[in-house]
Amino acid sequence: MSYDVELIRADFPILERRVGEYPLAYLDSANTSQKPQVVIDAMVDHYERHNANVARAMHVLGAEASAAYEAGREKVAAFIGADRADEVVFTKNASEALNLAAHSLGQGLKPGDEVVITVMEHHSNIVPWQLLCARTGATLRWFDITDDGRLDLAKAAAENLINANTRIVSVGWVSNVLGTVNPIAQIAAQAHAVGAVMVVDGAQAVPQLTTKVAESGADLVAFTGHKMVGPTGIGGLWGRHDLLTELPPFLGGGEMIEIVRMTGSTFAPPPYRFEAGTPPIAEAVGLGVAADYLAELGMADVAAHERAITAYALETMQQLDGLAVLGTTEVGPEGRGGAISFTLATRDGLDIHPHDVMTFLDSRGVAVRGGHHCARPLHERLGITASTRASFYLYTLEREIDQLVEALAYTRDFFGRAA
Amino acid sequence: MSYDVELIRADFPILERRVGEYPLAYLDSANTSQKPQVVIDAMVDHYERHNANVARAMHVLGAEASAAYEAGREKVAAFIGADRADEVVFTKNASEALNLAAHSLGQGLKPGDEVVITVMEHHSNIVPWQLLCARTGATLRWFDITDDGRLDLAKAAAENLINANTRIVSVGWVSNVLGTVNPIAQIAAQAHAVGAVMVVDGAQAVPQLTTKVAESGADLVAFTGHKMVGPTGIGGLWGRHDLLTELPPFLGGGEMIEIVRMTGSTFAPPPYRFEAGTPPIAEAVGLGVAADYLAELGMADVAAHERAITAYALETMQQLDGLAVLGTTEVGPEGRGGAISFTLATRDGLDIHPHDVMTFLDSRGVAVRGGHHCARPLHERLGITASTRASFYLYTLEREIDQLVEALAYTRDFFGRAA
Amino acid sequence: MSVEAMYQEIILDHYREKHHSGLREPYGAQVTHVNPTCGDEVLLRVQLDGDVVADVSYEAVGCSISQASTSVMSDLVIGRSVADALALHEEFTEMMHSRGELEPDEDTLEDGIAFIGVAKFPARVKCALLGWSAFKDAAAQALATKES
Amino acid sequence: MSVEAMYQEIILDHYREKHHSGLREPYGAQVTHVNPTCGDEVLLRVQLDGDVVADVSYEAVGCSISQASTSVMSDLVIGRSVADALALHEEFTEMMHSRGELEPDEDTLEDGIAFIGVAKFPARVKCALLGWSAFKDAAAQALATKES
Ligand SMILES: Cc1ncc(COP(=O)(O)O)c(C=O)c1O
Ligand SMILES: Cc1ncc(COP(=O)(O)O)c(C=O)c1O
Repeated sequence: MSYDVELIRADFPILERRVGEYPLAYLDSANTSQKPQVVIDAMVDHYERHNANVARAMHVLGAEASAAYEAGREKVAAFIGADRADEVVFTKNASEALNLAAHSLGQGLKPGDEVVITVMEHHSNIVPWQLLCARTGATLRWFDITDDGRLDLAKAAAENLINANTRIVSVGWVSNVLGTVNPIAQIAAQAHAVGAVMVVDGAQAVPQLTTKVAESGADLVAFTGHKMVGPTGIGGLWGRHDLLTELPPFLGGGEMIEIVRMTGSTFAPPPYRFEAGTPPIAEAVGLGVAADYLAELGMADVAAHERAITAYALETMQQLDGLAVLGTTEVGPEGRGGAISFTLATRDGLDIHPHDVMTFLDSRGVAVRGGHHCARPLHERLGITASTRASFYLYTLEREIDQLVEALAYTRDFFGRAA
Repeated sequence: MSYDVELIRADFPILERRVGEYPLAYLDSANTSQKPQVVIDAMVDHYERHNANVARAMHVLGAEASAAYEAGREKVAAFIGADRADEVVFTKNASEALNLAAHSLGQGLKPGDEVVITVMEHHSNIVPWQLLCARTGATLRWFDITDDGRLDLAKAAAENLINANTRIVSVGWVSNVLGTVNPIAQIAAQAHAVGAVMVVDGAQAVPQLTTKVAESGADLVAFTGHKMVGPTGIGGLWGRHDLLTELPPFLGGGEMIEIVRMTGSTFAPPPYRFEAGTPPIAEAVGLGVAADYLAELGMADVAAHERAITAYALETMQQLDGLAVLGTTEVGPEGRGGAISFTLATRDGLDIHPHDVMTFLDSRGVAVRGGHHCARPLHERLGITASTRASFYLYTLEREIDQLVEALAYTRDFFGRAA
Repeated sequence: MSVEAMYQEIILDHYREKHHSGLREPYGAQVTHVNPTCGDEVLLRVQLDGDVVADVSYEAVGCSISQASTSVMSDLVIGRSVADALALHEEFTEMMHSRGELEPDEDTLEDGIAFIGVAKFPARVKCALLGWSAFKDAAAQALATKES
Repeated sequence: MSVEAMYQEIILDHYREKHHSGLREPYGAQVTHVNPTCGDEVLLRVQLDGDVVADVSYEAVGCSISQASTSVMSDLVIGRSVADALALHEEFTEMMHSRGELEPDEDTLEDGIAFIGVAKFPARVKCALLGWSAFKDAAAQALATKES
């Protein structure tokens, strides 16, 4: 069956909502995605019929809940292309996954060691490394970007950015602002050549691209459930099995232990070593179903739809006088993902602030995000304080893009009239 | 209206389940509680009609989701007796809350400093402090217990356990194994007298007792959603506002920042400072409804029911030859909560291992837990490796206790016959 | 209330031409306030002369609501006693938290009454308060420095 | 399958009287294996004589399934070549993961076939494998030490 967006939309109850007289055009999926009915239903069924704690409970409900939780892990592992299910650690979101990486990888860091990130990272892939460097005295270094919003690999090479002192390199796979798809394998090769560990923030990649973590070059990949049609309250860290086996624990508590003695404790093998306390059980059930839902649609088709809708949006949006897209406007597998950030000005050159744009768009049924999108250093690098972002997903229609463009023109003209 | 357990049970769909020919007797609520329909429905409604990311999204759905998330915080804050809603930090579970406490409070610890916990703690209130002491060189010290399973305050005084070197004292409010209710206010006063911070693990207290954190003497209280008829994937840390304001962040990422610069970042005020990344949004909605559900039942009545059912269980269980209850058997507000751990032996003195007990009970519809219940040091202190635990909640019936006792007798006799 | 009505002419005028904008010397206190969810920032200075607000100068980035509100605020407080200025802060804040249900007093709030419409958009209330909060903070610090 | 049928007489007999229990010298390797969710623990020693398992001794705490299984295992492997013992480990493990659908071979597994019922209770499979896994681990270590 071919990819039928209207049919797919019927799976998402919220897409029927209206905002006043307008249909809802939800163009904020890079912020969080909507959920298909099957995902919601799976969690309801879990709570109504199978709820129990996992691992520790061995009665009927406990066995059902444990099996459901581990099935969630297996589905997610298969979806992201992991070699084994026990390479997937469940966390509460991508941010926790990145903090786990920073704490566990970073335990032995010392002054002189270097951690490398990029100026286009989300705050969740910046602050954990800043805190790590503050704790250990290591130095944080940054990839810069080129004017079209790609990583400036030439400058990095010239600066010897990745060198013998580099211990960790952490890079976003797909930018949540620019949509840039970064050359993970290439950077991973550089990192590995100097003995550094390669961490990848896959929060925007896993929902949009066919992800094969085992072949990506990465050692650790963070992702988050709510952006991939799954529930809130769950994310994950994939790690190469041999690396996970070596890493010390981060959060301590029930379930991550082997033997707890008053004199000290030993820890369970991965993934349990990194899952302290009662995990997000119903959420793992929901995320497993979300992964299956995406796999059934076919990630190649999802990605193709994302490219098509992004191309359409780029084309129509750029016809608007006063609208400037940030970063690259090339679409394609190596091109960009489905997030378009832009600035808007009136015909007489007054910048319309993203908040004002957002409020106007909202009043016309169009949900976008305005601000720095948790990427303030990137905005500073681009010389602006904020932008407006429209982001698309597997359920986005061309008609919603049209609604966006119309609302943008109206907004621009409203602010222009005031001149 | 008086407290009508049969009526209340109708709110919990899972309680209709059967195990083979037996009705389900779910006596594992200290492990995780079941969920009333209103809690499940609230999350469904959220996903189907209001789902969006919070704080960062200012469109209609974003405003609805943010309001719902913050309303969840307000309900929970009111339920636990906090002075202000912004004293409640949402985490993924009680374990994360305790790790947050250990990392944020413990940042300045050094050799010579002491952290005090008790031998009856859950691993989640042990391992974070062991890891903290390993990181900082501080010393971990322990309250012992008396033979009837209460904290040995006399021994602690004799040992000068809490002294000028003490920086942090962390104690469970209600033991998940023994049911002991610990004298938090008294220990907090001792901690405060030497300038130490008082942390309380309220995971078992908040679901069962009328909790007034602001009057408890504690500075920080951890709790968890899934044990208080709320969803998995959410817990919380309550903290005195002035203390939270001083504490450094733990997890870094989106939403917990003020300004992120390449040269360093500043952080948001609490509670946001401690909530990195997309929080458990639907879960906060569910937990708010759970808190309201409990408040409507009336926590005084819930606690009274817990005492009554525990008294009934203690009385009938102790009539079984070969059954020995761990800890105190006094019921009452200062007495014990609704978790009863015990050992079982055949008439000829063969110990029946808790796993074997559990498997037999399970086959007769009775769900209990067997093992060390994440409290291995306590079991070692008691000279055993494991126990069986039956635990009750607001929906537990006397008939379920009868079913338990009958199944225990059957199990004992089965293993006895083999002699 | 429509979004168009919320963006009153007064607000857009102040957005286009911010009064008292730019940083000036001398000043008694300087603060930075931020709306972390959206990145709006204001760096604001207050200079007192006795108990009178002699000057308010600032550098701000942000939306039309936060910019215009800061501009209106500076018009209102400069030349007033600190006590009166803080009373205005109170009155403005109360109006913004009224969900648009308060009848604002044009005699005291002057151009500030244009923001009554914003009070109906909870997501934007913070924007309107950014400059005012910064002023309150800076004024308190300037007073404290004076006294010590 | 009923729980009563799972607890075969053989299992209960081995539980009541564990064969080869207790720690003995000499030994080539010693390991501790734990089932962290339930706290079952086994400290197990293996002594090799050439490539024959000369002795297996252990101290274990845990349920009847894990205890009996360890006892049965020691009966089976002592006196056998390491290769044969590891093949038995394979066979037993396969049986335990069969969800009870395999027809176990009494000629090779002897008393071990009593655990086929346990294979139908996924929650208890780990219990039956604890001692066997410890043996495999210790035997490998003992071999390694010998060779190095
Ligand atoms: C006393 C106590 N503390 C902490 C916890 C940990 O709670 P969670 O598993 O939700 O993190 C539990 C429950 O398992 C508990 O009973
Ligand atoms: C690129 C990127 N990294 C990390 C995150 C953080 O994800 P979460 O908020 O689920 O922790 C996000 C989303 O907000 C993101 O877009």
